[in-house]
Parts: sequence; structure tokens; C-alpha cells
Amino acid sequence: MNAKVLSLRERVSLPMLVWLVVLWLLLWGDLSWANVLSGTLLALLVTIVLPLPTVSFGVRIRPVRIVLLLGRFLVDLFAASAQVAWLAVRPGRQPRNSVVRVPLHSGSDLFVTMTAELVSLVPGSVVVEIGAPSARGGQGSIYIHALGVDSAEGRERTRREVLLTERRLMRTFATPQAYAEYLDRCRADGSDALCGGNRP
Amino acid sequence: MNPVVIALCLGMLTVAALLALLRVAKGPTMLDRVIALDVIVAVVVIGLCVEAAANRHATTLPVIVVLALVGFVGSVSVARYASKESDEERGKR
Amino acid sequence: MNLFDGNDWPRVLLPLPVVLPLFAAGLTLALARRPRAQRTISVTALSIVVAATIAMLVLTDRGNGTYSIAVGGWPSRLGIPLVADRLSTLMLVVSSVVTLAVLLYSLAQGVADGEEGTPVSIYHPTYLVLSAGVSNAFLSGDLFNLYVGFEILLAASYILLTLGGTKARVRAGTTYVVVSLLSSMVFLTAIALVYMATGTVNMAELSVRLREVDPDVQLVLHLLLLVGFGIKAAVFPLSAWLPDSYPTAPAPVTAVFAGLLTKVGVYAIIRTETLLFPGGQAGDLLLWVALATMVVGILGAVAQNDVKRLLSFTLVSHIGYMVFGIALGTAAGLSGAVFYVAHHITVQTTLFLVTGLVERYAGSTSLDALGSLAKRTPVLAVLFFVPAMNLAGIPPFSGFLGKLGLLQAGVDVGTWPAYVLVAGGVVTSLLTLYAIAKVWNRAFWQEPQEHTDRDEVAGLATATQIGVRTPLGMLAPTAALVVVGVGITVIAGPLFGISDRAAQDLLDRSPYVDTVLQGGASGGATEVPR
Amino acid sequence: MLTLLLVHAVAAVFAVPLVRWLDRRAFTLLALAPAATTVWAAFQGPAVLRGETPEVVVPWVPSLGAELAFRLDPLSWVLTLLVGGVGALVLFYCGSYFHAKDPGSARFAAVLTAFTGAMTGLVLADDLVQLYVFWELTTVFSYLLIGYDAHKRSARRAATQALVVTTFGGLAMLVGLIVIGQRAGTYRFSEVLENFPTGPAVTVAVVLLLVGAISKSALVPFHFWLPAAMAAPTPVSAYLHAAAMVKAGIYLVARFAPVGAQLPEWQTTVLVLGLTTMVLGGYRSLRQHDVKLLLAFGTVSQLGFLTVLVGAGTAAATTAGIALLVAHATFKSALFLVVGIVDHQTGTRDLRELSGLGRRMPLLAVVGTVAAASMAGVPVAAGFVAKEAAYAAFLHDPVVLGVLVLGSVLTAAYSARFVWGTFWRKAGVPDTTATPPSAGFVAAPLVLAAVTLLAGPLAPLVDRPAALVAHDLPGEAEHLALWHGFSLPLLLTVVTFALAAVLVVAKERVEGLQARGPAVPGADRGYRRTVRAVDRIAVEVTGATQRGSLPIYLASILLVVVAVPGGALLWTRPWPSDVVLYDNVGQVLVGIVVVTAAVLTVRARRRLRAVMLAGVTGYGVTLLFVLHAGPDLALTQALAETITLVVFVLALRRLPPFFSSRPLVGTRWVRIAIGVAVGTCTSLFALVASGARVAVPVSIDLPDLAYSFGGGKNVVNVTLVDARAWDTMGEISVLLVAATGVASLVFRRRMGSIDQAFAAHTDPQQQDAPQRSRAQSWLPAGSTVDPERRSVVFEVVTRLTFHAILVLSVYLVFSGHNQPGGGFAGGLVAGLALVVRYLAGGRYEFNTAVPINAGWLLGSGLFLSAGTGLVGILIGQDVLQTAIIQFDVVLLGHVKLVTSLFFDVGVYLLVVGLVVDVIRSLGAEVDRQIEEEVSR
Amino acid sequence: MSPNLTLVVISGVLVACGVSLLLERTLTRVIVGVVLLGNGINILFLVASGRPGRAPILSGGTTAETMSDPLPQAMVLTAIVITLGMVAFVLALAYRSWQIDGHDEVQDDVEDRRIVRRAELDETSASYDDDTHETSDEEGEGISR
Amino acid sequence: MDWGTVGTVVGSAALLLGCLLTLVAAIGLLRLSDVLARMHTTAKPQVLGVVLSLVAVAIALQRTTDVATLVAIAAFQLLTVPVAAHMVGRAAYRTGQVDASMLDHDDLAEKLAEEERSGG
Ligand code: NA
Ligand code: NA
Repeated sequence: MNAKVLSLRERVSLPMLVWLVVLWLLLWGDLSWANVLSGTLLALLVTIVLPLPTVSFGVRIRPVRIVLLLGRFLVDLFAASAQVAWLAVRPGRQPRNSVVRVPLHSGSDLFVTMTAELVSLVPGSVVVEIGAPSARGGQGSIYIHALGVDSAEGRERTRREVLLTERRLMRTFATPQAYAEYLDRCRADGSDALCGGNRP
Repeated sequence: MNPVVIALCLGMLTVAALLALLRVAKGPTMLDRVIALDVIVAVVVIGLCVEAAANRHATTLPVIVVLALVGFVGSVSVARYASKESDEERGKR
Repeated sequence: MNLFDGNDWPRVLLPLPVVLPLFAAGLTLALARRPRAQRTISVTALSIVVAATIAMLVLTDRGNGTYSIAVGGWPSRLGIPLVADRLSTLMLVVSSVVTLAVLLYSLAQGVADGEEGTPVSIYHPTYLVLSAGVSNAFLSGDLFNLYVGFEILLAASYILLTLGGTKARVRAGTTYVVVSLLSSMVFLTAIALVYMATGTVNMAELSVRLREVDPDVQLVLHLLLLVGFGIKAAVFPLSAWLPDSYPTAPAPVTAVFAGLLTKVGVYAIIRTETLLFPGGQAGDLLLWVALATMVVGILGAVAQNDVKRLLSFTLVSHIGYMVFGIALGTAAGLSGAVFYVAHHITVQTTLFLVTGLVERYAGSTSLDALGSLAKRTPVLAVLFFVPAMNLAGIPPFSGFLGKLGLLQAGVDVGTWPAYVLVAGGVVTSLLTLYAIAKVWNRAFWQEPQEHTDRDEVAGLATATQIGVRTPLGMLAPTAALVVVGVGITVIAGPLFGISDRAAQDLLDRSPYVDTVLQGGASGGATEVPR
Repeated sequence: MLTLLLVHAVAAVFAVPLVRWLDRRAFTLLALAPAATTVWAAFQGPAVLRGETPEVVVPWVPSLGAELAFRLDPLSWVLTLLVGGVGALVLFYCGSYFHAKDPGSARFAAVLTAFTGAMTGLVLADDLVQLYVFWELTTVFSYLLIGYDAHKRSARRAATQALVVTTFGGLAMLVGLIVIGQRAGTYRFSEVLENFPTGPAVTVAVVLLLVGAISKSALVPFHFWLPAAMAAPTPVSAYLHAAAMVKAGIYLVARFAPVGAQLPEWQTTVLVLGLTTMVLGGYRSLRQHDVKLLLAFGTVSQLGFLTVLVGAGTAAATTAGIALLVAHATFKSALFLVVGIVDHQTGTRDLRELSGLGRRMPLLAVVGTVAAASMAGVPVAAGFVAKEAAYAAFLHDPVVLGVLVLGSVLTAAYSARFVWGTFWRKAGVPDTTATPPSAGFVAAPLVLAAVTLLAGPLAPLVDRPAALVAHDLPGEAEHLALWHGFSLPLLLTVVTFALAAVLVVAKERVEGLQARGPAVPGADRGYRRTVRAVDRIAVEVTGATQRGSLPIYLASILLVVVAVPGGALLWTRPWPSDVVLYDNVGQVLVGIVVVTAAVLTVRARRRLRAVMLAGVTGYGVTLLFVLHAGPDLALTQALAETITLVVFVLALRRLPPFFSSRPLVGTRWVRIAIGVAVGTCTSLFALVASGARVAVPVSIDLPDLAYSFGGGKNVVNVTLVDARAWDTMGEISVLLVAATGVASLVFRRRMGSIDQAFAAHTDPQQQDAPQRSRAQSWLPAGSTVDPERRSVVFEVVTRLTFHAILVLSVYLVFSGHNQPGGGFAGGLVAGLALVVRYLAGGRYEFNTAVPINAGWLLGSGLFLSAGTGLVGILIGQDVLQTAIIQFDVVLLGHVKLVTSLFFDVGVYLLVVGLVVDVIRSLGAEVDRQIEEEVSR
Repeated sequence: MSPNLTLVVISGVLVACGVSLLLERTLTRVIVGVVLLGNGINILFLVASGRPGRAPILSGGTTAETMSDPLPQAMVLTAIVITLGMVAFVLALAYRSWQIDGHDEVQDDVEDRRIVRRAELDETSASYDDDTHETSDEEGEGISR
Repeated sequence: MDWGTVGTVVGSAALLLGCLLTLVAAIGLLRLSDVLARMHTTAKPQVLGVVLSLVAVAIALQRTTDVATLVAIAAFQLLTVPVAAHMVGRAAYRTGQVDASMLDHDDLAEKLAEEERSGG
């Protein structure tokens, strides 16, 4: 709430600053001291004048895995696009669909969001609802509208894919102990077959 | 870039735009329309890309940046205020 | 440094009537929570503007009659020239004086009625922007910038007209806003077309280039511009919106609108006819338009039963006089028109202010609800009677002199349409007197009678307490304007001198064109030996 | 002479306080003003009679030929004496006439004094314009005087009638005067008369003058206003309607007679109307029971008589006219004053009720009788001399002479009727009880009666000026005198009295005859019919033109566009020599989409559907801009289009989703027809206009200067913030005003709350906002949104992009001078960022997002932009002139700062302010209102 | 300068559609009409700027001769922004009139309708005090001091 | 064949594919039965289609400056499009605009029903 005024320390967060300066440089398209300086000043200005609450992203960057992730994503993207394209133009009956609930185990909004994003980006599946994990302490879950999924196994496949996506994300970005907690949840949920595998 | 390619692209985009336009007109729900509007914005963006690629100039990049932003805001704002609509309402034009 | 050394004064004075109010507008809005500060700022700003415009008028008239600067020191054909000639400076003086008076009036009213319907923190900036817009329209030497000037004053007027957002104001406001939007669209179209044909929007440049355009195309552009301005000037048949729009606004707003806004349109018509399209291809058309405006307008006034509306119709009707003068296209005609504009701004504003006082006093402006005011409040009676007689063209007031000038011009032209117009002007004047006498009889002499069929009158009457004392703060500016109105009679000689010279300059366009086209490049003004 | 007028003016101004102070006695004081006039005139007498004409000229409005020129020639002299003298006496008389503490008397005194002044000015005027000025002034003052008893309907009506009729005549006269003045090239009376212009226009003008004269002097057919005007207090009747105002017409006729009489139109008009009036008036007068009305019609009759005399244009007639002028002024005023006293003392003026007053107030009776005798033309009185002269003047014209005799018979008869009716004791009527008037009260009529009586024997005194007036008129005038020996006129007088006696003796029979006789057509009724007709026409015309319907107004405007410029186009058809189908295929393709979208928009019956389709056209136009190589346009258009869409959604969310169903389908086709017509015209206009391009656009020189002088590569942006910054400044002030307007309409509570619109981040409800807490909040107030609408994904993304978008917006501002971008684009982008915050987190989120006051943003934006202009002026530059500051900084290298950037920053701030204001009004405040209504 | 027929037609159609919406009673339609009109007129300015060249930005060898006419573009920008402001305001007006009487239809003017009614009934104006049918003052009845 | 031609070919291919996807999306938009189904199709042009054409532009321009900008655009798209899709889809579901007859199975319905029971 605005009732409590954020302190300067709270307003400024390094990752945000970096991201803004980088964007600034991208926009100007040349890496000069002037731009770095002005970018930093600007970043500080906007984050201080129009502050947002700081959040602990709790992420770790693993470049290789990121590349893998992206690659995998692109493959999915093309494949799914082709599928949906076919569904769209194929003559005859309309595809039947399902709304599938998938329990997630990351336990963090950020990862839920990332999962949801990736899932939504891939054509054929749209997140229509999110049972936020920290809402009722327990683990969260997302509801997916899957195009052309009209059978129990189809739904199972969808769940599978989503969980795999989450797993890839966790592997790529999660801090070790976040990952550990994630695995525990998986076991608790009994779906470690999907989440399984040893630590990164 | 090959004029034939450009012509093909423009042709497809135009048809796409007209089809989407039809959906905007038909609805039936506001959300259908906003989806269709998104497609039209996408058409505009891609059209700009075609034009930029064809004439090899970057002057329209800011426009593309902005349009990328625009589609998002438009659809979200409509989705935000989407209300329950009775079937006979949807029926009407 | 000395702001007035030699010919440096235009650089300083010409932008002032626009920039200063806008500056003040920004300030007052930023200080939205400090009414007193706002009051001080806007009064100061407008007072300075009054002083500046008077100085401009004197310097221009004494000097070579036309001065021009180009904004930002650009060559005036690329940038935007501001032009001060006798016509524009005269308009500026009258409008700024009226604007200031109305501001004072409205402040007093605000104080008295506890900001009834006039939210101060909005009112000040908007009002300042309005005055800036009017000044801009008078000063601009660029057709597109003229459009912008119109937009400024219109936008401000929309807000002022719908202040408080009551049912009546929203309704009237809607009519006004939509019609004005349309008129702007017409104007904008005309500008696009003009640029198509000439490749410029600089008015001086245009008066040169338009001559080379195919006359038939010229005619089309000419007429389209006239339509656009005709709506703003409220000439028949483009005038019906006005009486529906003005009367519902707060008294000072109505007053300043009635006085100024239509005149800006008239001013634009004058420029169109003299600078852009000399030779009067539209002269005859304008003559008949003038006649129709005069007669239909005044008949409308005769049919009314509410003072504000009645006055609104006389406003329309008397626009006809000015168009008459313009249509004649002679120096005498133009001079008469210019003088009449100056006179009419003052008198019409005054009358609406007085009506506002009457409304405050009696709680209504309906002739059915009013009565025996002459006995109940002799002061208001006098304040109404003098400008009313002035409006009706009773000598020796300025209204009569203006009319005299126009009739003389008409007789000089001596064609049969001119004589028809003379007759029409006389009839209009008689009917104006009749309508005014009607008001006087029913509102000031006759006892108020019970009228059950006028429900909204009753509503009005209960709205404000009846017979309240009129605060001096409102009385003083009104009285001042009455005096100014009468004063015009006294200084009519020199005033008509100015309008004569203005008319001369308008007819031979070289002072304007040469000054503008040579001006600007170096920045500052340039002398053109006459 | 100017001094005289000033004296009157001052007297009039101070009349009110004076009466307040001295009550009735003040009148005596005020009487000094006209008295002064009389005395002054008297002293001028010798000079005037020597043939001198004292003049005073004060310039007024040279370009209109209007000046204050006074000239005292014999005619003016005579009238000045009358106006002044009678005026003084009447004012004195008022002192007794009005009751003490009469509330109206102050106003009355002021106006009456003013009137005497105006009258003096009128008869002294030597300038046509000035003549008209005072002429109208007398009209206005008489309006106020007749309406003295404003609460009486008859008084108000009579006043208006007199005003309208005489002003009508006055305006006719004005036109006449103007024609004459313009033709003569001067408005100086004396000069005009010396070399009088000729020609048909002038003839018409002269007739118009006569219209003015006869309306003022109540001749047929305008006579009716005078009897009605008797609603005025008697002193007014005595002065205005006997001595002064009605004489103005006579004066005008007399003035123009020398030149006018040459014209046959003049002759016929004057003689016919004059004689008719004389007879008609007398006839009417004979059947009146109200003695005041009897006098009124008598006056009408006498005015007719006078017109004939002064209008004939012969020396003899004019001489007689002057004599009658003097006589009538004196005896008629006396008589009115007498009636006033009678009325005042008895409370009635009905000769059927009055009886035996002669015995009760003998002095008054004597006065009345003497005056009446003069009116009747009984020998030795002035009236007699005048009538003798008149007969003598028309001996050559038996017809006129006959009518004159007839008129005089009637005059004698009603004079007798007056005396009998007022003072005699009547059989069967009880004596009227009344207290005799005070001496002071009777003084004025007494003096006047004395004058009228003595003027006969002293006729030679009047003869001199009369002769001077008639000086260069054709014919010979014999001198005015009591006794010319036994002559035809004398005989006629005898005849006159004989016939009059018959009428008097047989008065019952005469009355009966008149009762049965044809009622003379009522000109008064004619007047009323006219006025009613005017009112009806007014209603009809207004009803036809003022429909009160916005669509009709717009339609008529659009039809004018189609008819006038469009008509001209179709008339001349200047089609262009050649056209290009398109510049690139893209235009055609986009065109197809845009056109389709536009047509669909018209057919839409759902609000948002129409909005979105319009939006599609907008995006289409964006593409057209790009295809026309206008990246800045495209940029701004796309952003504006989106902001517009958002505003639409916000504003329309509460309105019913469908347009209310149309009443008439027929009108719909009309609408479409008009639309098509206007659209076609626009296209054709565009074709011919661009076909007629005559020169290379001035903008050809713009780019080079944009860089060298404006210091930027993006020509459009330089144009906006520098070359045409004046436009931009105006346009942002439009935005500012629009923003304030939105706030003022949505925050409909009092001012304080609109301030909140601008102050808004201190929303009172901010503190007690609902809390739906989460472990981690991505947005400050995200937790206040109800879960229905909340989405963590949205919040997270907003969290990540918000600042980024802001950076982008700033980038656009700074790069704008050299690349597409600029203050507007930047501002709108920043606005979108805020919109996202609002959409993601609701109004509390928005209020925390924008801790700044919208008014402050808007204000400071304009402040900055206009400020740069002012600063420019003050430091000796041109307004809004740009400076290019370049310098090198260690590490940063070369820095180029263009001051117009500050201007652009102002624009940026203002645009952001606009968006903030709109969201705060149509977004947050509307949310609040909804919640309010829900909670209710 | 030979006009571009396509653009001319497009703007014509936009104007036509805008106008027919403008003539509606519903304020929302009117505003949409204004938006269409605005777009149409902006296209007129494109026509006015002649053949398109390169973007009016002095880089990559673009010169005054090779670039599109920048002046109309500047004017259009101004027009766009002004229209934006106006639309926002009129929308607020629509919202307000919905608040007041539940719809955004533009009502007719009451006073005007009164007079129209009088005209249809062949009546005189309300402020006209009718004395045509009373006994005329010709004969002096009703005159008293 | 040199890199230039390769670039051109790849670029052209990317453009064509992008446009084709868009066209297909539009067709689906028209053919498919209910809101959500249609939404699936629209995700494509906005993601893959736009990205592809951005690639094409990058290849055509080849200036790092512009490429950087293009990358930023792509990133922004990837970030925002799903959100829009999610918001719309969810709104569609919440406001009962999903054609239930086309749903083979619906987990969310049960959840909402249960929320109803718990008086939420
Ligand atoms: Na009728
Ligand atoms: Na009728």
C-alpha cells in the first residue's frame, strides 16, 4: 500500500537497473560511456520516482540450459503451430477441447508465471486460470484449455508436457535449494516420475 | 527482395486482415472482436516488417516497437471489462 | 534592456497576448489548490495583456500600420508569422478589455455564490486558455495556426460551457461541441485543399499564390473557407446552434462567448475576403447571407420569451450587420464592419452580464417570471437600459454610429441589392428596438405575474434567493463596461479613424503581404515604407 | 449653444438626487435650465432679427460626416423660444402637479429635463446626423415619459406604440437623410439646403423625410399614437404633445419646404395628408367625452393645419405657419395644463361628469376660455391672426381654402365644446365638488394664456422672424397684423364662426349623426394587426428555422457544404488534367480494408463494435502513413488510436452495450445520402485542388534549415518543436483544457473533489482499501483487486515491463529530434505504461503508481513549453527561438544540446498528464462510483 | 500535382461514413463519426503532400528533394493530437449525459420545441401581449390618468 | 551462391511463412467455433509470425543497432502475448463465453463449483 512509503534502498534493485540500462543501450544501439551513464541515471530516476516493491527473484542463470530451453521451445512452437494450423483449416468437424488442471510444484509465482507463459506461447494451449500457489499455502495449479484434446490420454499428455516444461524451467533457473524443495513437492504429489531426475 | 515474394506477402496479409475484420464485425462476443483486433494489429506489424525488409530501411522500427506494445494493452483493457452477455445480445450485430 | 527600443517592440509584444495567458494557465492549474494565488495570477496576466494590446494598437497605428514577427526566428514562410495590423490590434484591445472585465465579474460572482457551478481550479486555466486562443486567432498570419487558435478557444469554450455538468448544460454543450467539431473539420479540410493548390498555409504567401490558382478552384476553396468561418460567426443558415448553446452557461461565460467567439469568425471572414480572396467573388452571396442573418435572427428574438435567448438571437441578427459591411467590399463598408465589431463585442457582453445580474437578483431570466424591476432595482434598470438602447442603435450610442457607417456605405454603393440591405438593416434595427422594448415592458415595467405553465421558471426562481443584493464586485465591472460602451461614442471619431485606416490597409493588401514576407527571417519586425 | 445642452444634461443627471432632497420644489430649480435657454435666445433675438446666424461647430465623427453643429437662424430661434419657454413653465407646473413624495417624480423630472435638452438640440441642429440624434432622443424620452404609469397596461402599450411608430418614421427619415447627405457630399444642414442634390434617389429620400415628419407630428395615417399617448401625465401632454415634440415634424417640413416644395410628390403628400388630418382630427375631437382626448384630437387637427401651412412652400403660407406655430404652442399647452389642474382637483376629465367648475374656479375658467378662444381663432387672440393669414395665403386655391375653412369650423366647434364641457353648469349634472387650485398651480397656464392673448395685438413682433423664415420663398406675404381691413379672410372667419355656432347649438344632433355615421377606419387597429402579424411571422420563421435538433443543424450545415462549394464545383467543373491511380499497391490493399471497416462501422449497432471497427480504420491509416513515408505520423497515430480505444472502453463500460434502436429507418437513408454527398464532394474537392497546384511547396526549404537552424535530422519533429512550435504550444493547451474538462465532468461533486482529480494520490479510501494479502506482492496495491479479475501472470509481467516501457518513452523523447519519436509519442507510451499498471492493479494500484497530481503534470507541462517562449522573449530572442549548445565533456565526448528539447519535455509531461487525468477520471473515479452504487 | 486517386477515394469514403454517423442522435456514434472524419481528413493531407518519397529524416542521403513533404505531416500530427483530446472530452460528456438521464441520446432544445409548437398551432409568441381584439383606444375609452 | 543470396532466400522464406501463418490464423479465427478455440489460432501470428518477420527484417537490415531493437521487440512480444491470451481466455471462461458443448472435459468447472459451495 502507498501508506507505507518505500525507502530508497527498497526502491532500487540491481537486476532491474541492469535490465533497464541494457534496454537503453539496445534502443540507442551503441555502447558509449555517455549512453551507459545517461542510462544508469534514467534507470535510477524512473525506479525512484515511480517505485515498485522489490521482489526476491530467487533465480540463477544457466546459459547452456537456457539455449537448450529455447531450442526445445522453438521446436514445440513450430510443431504446435503446424498442428493448430491444420485444425484451423482442415475441412469437416470442429475440434473438441478440454480444460485440464495441472498441479505445479515450483512454489513460486515467478516459475508459475514462466510455466504459464511458455505453455500459452505454444499454440494449442491457453492458461485460463491459475490457482496461485501461495494463495492457500499449499501447492498451486494452472488450468489449461487444450485445443483438440478430446480424450483422457490426451489430457494426460497435456499434463505431462506442462509438468515437463516446469521441470525444464526449474532446471534452468532455480536455485539449488529451491530445486530441492520442488523435488520434495513432486514426491509428495507422487508425480516424481515427471519431475524426477537428479539435481542439475 | 523479390517483388513476387512481397506481392504474395501483401496478398496474404490483406486477405487475413479482411477475414479478421469480418470476425470483428460478427463477434459475437467482445472477446472474439478483441482477438480479431489483435490479429489485425499483428497484420499491421508484419506488414511494416515486409515494408521495412523490402525497402531496407529502419525508420519504422519505433512504430513496430510501439505496435507490439499496443496490441497487448488493447486486448487486456477489453478483457478486463468483459462482462457476461446474454445469448440474444450476442445474436445482434 | 529596453523592450521598446525602435522596432524591437513587436518581438516582445506580439507573442505576449498568447504566451502569457498560456503560461499563467499552466501555473494556475499547477496551483489547482490555491484559489487566491490563481486569482492573483490570472488577473495580473490578463491586466498585462490589456496593457500590451493597448500599447500595440497605439504603436501600430502611430507606426507603419503593420508589424510582423516569425515565431522562433524562422523565415516567416516556413515558420509561423504573428501579424499585428490595425484590424488585429483593435480586435485584441477590445477582446482583452472585455475578457478582463468578465474575469473580474466572474470572480466576484464566484466569491458571492460560493463557486456555484464554476469550479475555480478548472475555471482559471480554462478561461486563460480561452483568452489566449482568441488572441492567437487575431494575431496569426498562418492559416493552419488560425485553425489551432480556433481549436484552443473552442476547446476552452467546451469546458466553460459545460461547467458543473448540469443536465441543461450538458445538453446545450453537446449541441455546441458537436457543431463546433464539424466546423473545425470543414476548416481543416479547407486547409488541406488550400495546401494542395498552393503548397503553403502562410496567409501572406497565400494571397500571392492563390491569385495564380485556377479561378474556378479558387472559388471552391473560397466558399469552403467561408462555410467554415460562417459556422463560427453564426451566419444564417449556419447559426441555429448558437441560441441553443449560449444561454444555459454561467452568465459570465455566456457574456464572453456572445461578445467574442462569433467575432473571431467574423474576423476570419474579413481576412478571407480581403487578404486571401480579394475581389469579392462571394460579395453578392454574402450580401444575401447578411440580409437573411439580420432578418431571421431578429425575428427569432421577437419570438423569444427569455431574456438570455432573446439576446442570443439579437447576437445572431447583428452579425448580419458586420457581414453586410464586409460584403459591400468597399473601404467604407469594411470600416463600418470593423467599428461595428468593436461596438458589438462590448455591448453584447455587457448586456449578458447585466442579464446575469438580473438572474441573480430575480432568480430567472424568463419574461414571465420577471417584473417591475425598474421599481425594484433602478440601478440594474439603468445598467440594462443604456446598453440595450445602444444595441437597438439608438443615437448617440456606438450602435447607431456603426449602423450609420454601414448604411452610408450601402447607400454609396447604390446598387439595388445594396439598397435592399439598407432597408433590411433599418427593419432589423426597428425590430431590435421592438424586442428590447418588449423586454423592458415585461421585465422592468410590468408587475410579475403568476405563471403556472412555466415549471422550470419556478425551479429557477427557487434556485437562488430572490432579490439578493448585487455584490459591488459584479456591479463594478458591468458598470465599467457600460461606461466603455458609452465611451466608444465619445471617442468614436478617432476610433472610426482607425477602422478607416484598417479598412484601407485591408483593401490594398501590400502592407500585410510585404511586411510578413520580408519579416521574420532576421527575427523581429521589419519596416515597410508606405 | 453646446453649453445650453450641457446645462440640461447636468440638470437631468442631478434631477434624481435633487428631487430626493427637495421633493417637488426641485422642479422649480430644474425649470431654470429651459428658462436659461429662453433667456439666452431672447438675448440672441436682435442679432437673429438682424439676419445673423450664430453658429457653433464641434467635430465628432468626421468619417461619418457627423458633427455637433448648432445654428441659430430665425426658424430655430422661434422654436428655441417656444421649447425653452413652454418647457420652463411646464416644469414649474409639475412642482404643483405631482403629489409630495411621489416615488416616480424623480425619474420623471430627470427624463423631462433631458427631453427639453434634446428638444433644444433638435431645433438648433445644423447637421443632419445630429438632427436625427436628437430626434431619436426625444422619441426615447417620450417613451419613458408616456410609460410613467408603467403598472398600467394602457400606459405601457401607448409608450411602446409611440416608440415604434415614431422610430419607424425616424428610421425612414434617417435613410432619407443619409441618401441626401451622401449625394450632397455634406451633412451640414445649411450647405445641403443651399445646393440640394437631385435625382430619383433624392426624391425618394425626400418622401422618406416626410414619412419621418408625419409620424412624429401624428399626421394621418400615423395620428393614432397621439391620443393613446394621453396616458401620460398631463404636463407631458402639454409639452411633448402640444408645444415640443410633435412640432419636430413641423420643424422638419418647414426646414425642407424651400427645396421640397419644388417636388410634386412633396406637394401632394403634404397637402393631402395635412388637410385630411385637419378635418379628421376635428371630427374626432367633436365626439370625445374625455376633455384631454378632445384636446388631443384637436392637436392632431391643428398639426395637419400646420403641416399644410409650413409645407406649402410659399412665403405667405409659411408666414402664417409660423404664426400658428406660436399660437398653437401657447394655447394648446395652456389648455392641457388647465385640464391637468381640473383632473388634479376633481379626479375626472369626463365632460359628462364635470359641471359648474366655472363658478368654483373662476380664474381657471378664464384662463381656459381665453386659450380656447385663441384656438378657435376668436379675434385679437393669436389664433385669429394666424388663421386670417392662413386664409389669405390660400386665396388662390379654392379647394384647399375650402377644406381649411371646414377644419377651422370644426376647431371652433370643439373649442366651444371644450369650454362648455369643462366649465359650464349642465342640466341634470350635480356640480362637481373640488377645491380651487393654488395660485402657483394656475400660474403656468395663466402666463401661456396671456401670451396667446397678447400675441394677437403684438403680432408684428412675430412678423419679423416669420418674414425672415419666409424670406427667399416664392410669393408675397402680407404682414401679420390684427387688422387688415375688410377682406375675404375676415369674411371667411365670420362664415367659420357662423357654421361653428350651428354645430354647437345642434350638438346633440351632431353627436347622434356621428354615432350613426361611418366609423372612420381605425389606423390604430391597423397598427395592432401589423404588430401581431410581425409576431406571427416571427414565430413561424423561428419555428421553421430553429428546430432545436442537433442532427438537423448538422445536416443543414453539411447541405450548405454540398450546395455552395459543391454547387460551384459542379457548375465550373475544373477537373484535373491527370490523376495517379496509386503510388504503391499497398495503398490499394490497405484502402480495401479501411473502406470495408468504415462501412461496417456505420452498420454497427453495438457501441464497442463500432469503436473497434473505427479502430481498425485507424490502424489502416497508420499503415497508409507508413506507406507515405511518415513514420512519426504512424507512430503517433498508432498510439493515439490505442489510447482512444482504452478511453472508449473506460467511458462506455457502464453504458448499455447497444445503441438504442432507431426510431425511423427512413431518416437513416437520409443520413447515409448526406454522408455520400459530402464524401463525394470532399473527394472531388481534393481532385481539383491538387490538380490546380501552382507552385513548389514552401517546405522545400524546410529540411536544410531544420538541420542548420533547428539542429535536428527529423524534419517533422523539428517542425513541431521549433518551426511550428507555436502550433504545438496551442495544441498542448487544447489537451490541457480537454483533460480538465474530462475531470470536471466525471468528478461531478463540487470543486474540492475535482481538485482531488488532480491531487488524486491522496484518495481517502486508499487506506481502507480491501486487503487480499499474498505472501509476495508484485504490485504495491495488487492485493486490492478482487481475485475474479486478478492474474498473477499479468502482475508479474507488469512488474517486469513497467519501467522498461517508461525507459522506452524517454528514449522516444530524446531520439525524437533525429529519429521518429518526440514528446507526443513518448508521452503516450508512458501513458500506456500507466494504463497497464491501472489494468493490472486497479485504481489503488494506479494511485500508488502515480504519486503525482495530474493538474501539476498538465500545468507544469504547459508552464515549461510556454515558459521557454517567455524566456526567449526576455533574453532578447524571438519567442520560442531555439539555441544549439555544443560542448565536449571528458569521457562523454561531444555533447549537442538543442534547447527545443525542453519544449518537447513540456509536451511529454503534458501528454502524460492527459492520460493520468483520463484514467483517474474515467477509470478510477468511475470505479469508485460503481463501488458506491454497489455498496448502496 | 496529379492527385492520388486511391487516397482520394479512401478519404471520401471515410468522410461519408463519418458524416452519416455524425448525423445520429447517439453521442457515442457521433464521436465514432468524428474519429472517422478525422482519419479521412488526415488522408487528405497525405494527398496534399504529393508523391511519397523517403521518410523526412536527414540521414542515409535523404535530401529535401527525395523526401516526402514534411509540412503536411507536421500538420497531421497536430490534428491527430487535437482530435484525441476532443474525443476524450466528448466521451466524458457522453458518460455524464448517461449519468444524468440513462442514455447518451442528444435531446432536442425545449424552448425551441415550444416555439415550433406555437408555430404549428398558429399561435403568437409567449411574450406577445395580445390586444388586437380589444376595443381600440380610438374613441378614448379606457384612458384615465 | 553467396551469403547475400542465402540471406535473401531465408529472409523471403521467413516473411512468406510469417504471412502464411497469419492467413491461417485469420481463417481459423473465422472457422473455429468458440472464443477459446479461436484464441489458440491467434497466438501463432503474434508469436511465430511476428518473430519470423522480425528475423526477416534483421536479415534485410543487418545493422547491429536495428537487430538489437528487433531483439527487444521480439522479447517484448514473447513476454506480453501470452498475458493477453491468458487474460482474454480467462475472461472468456469467467463470463461463460466458452461453448460447453465443445468441452470434452472441464476440471475448472468442478473447482469453481466447489468454491461456490464454500461460499466464496
Ligand atoms: Na404555423
Ligand atoms: Na401553421
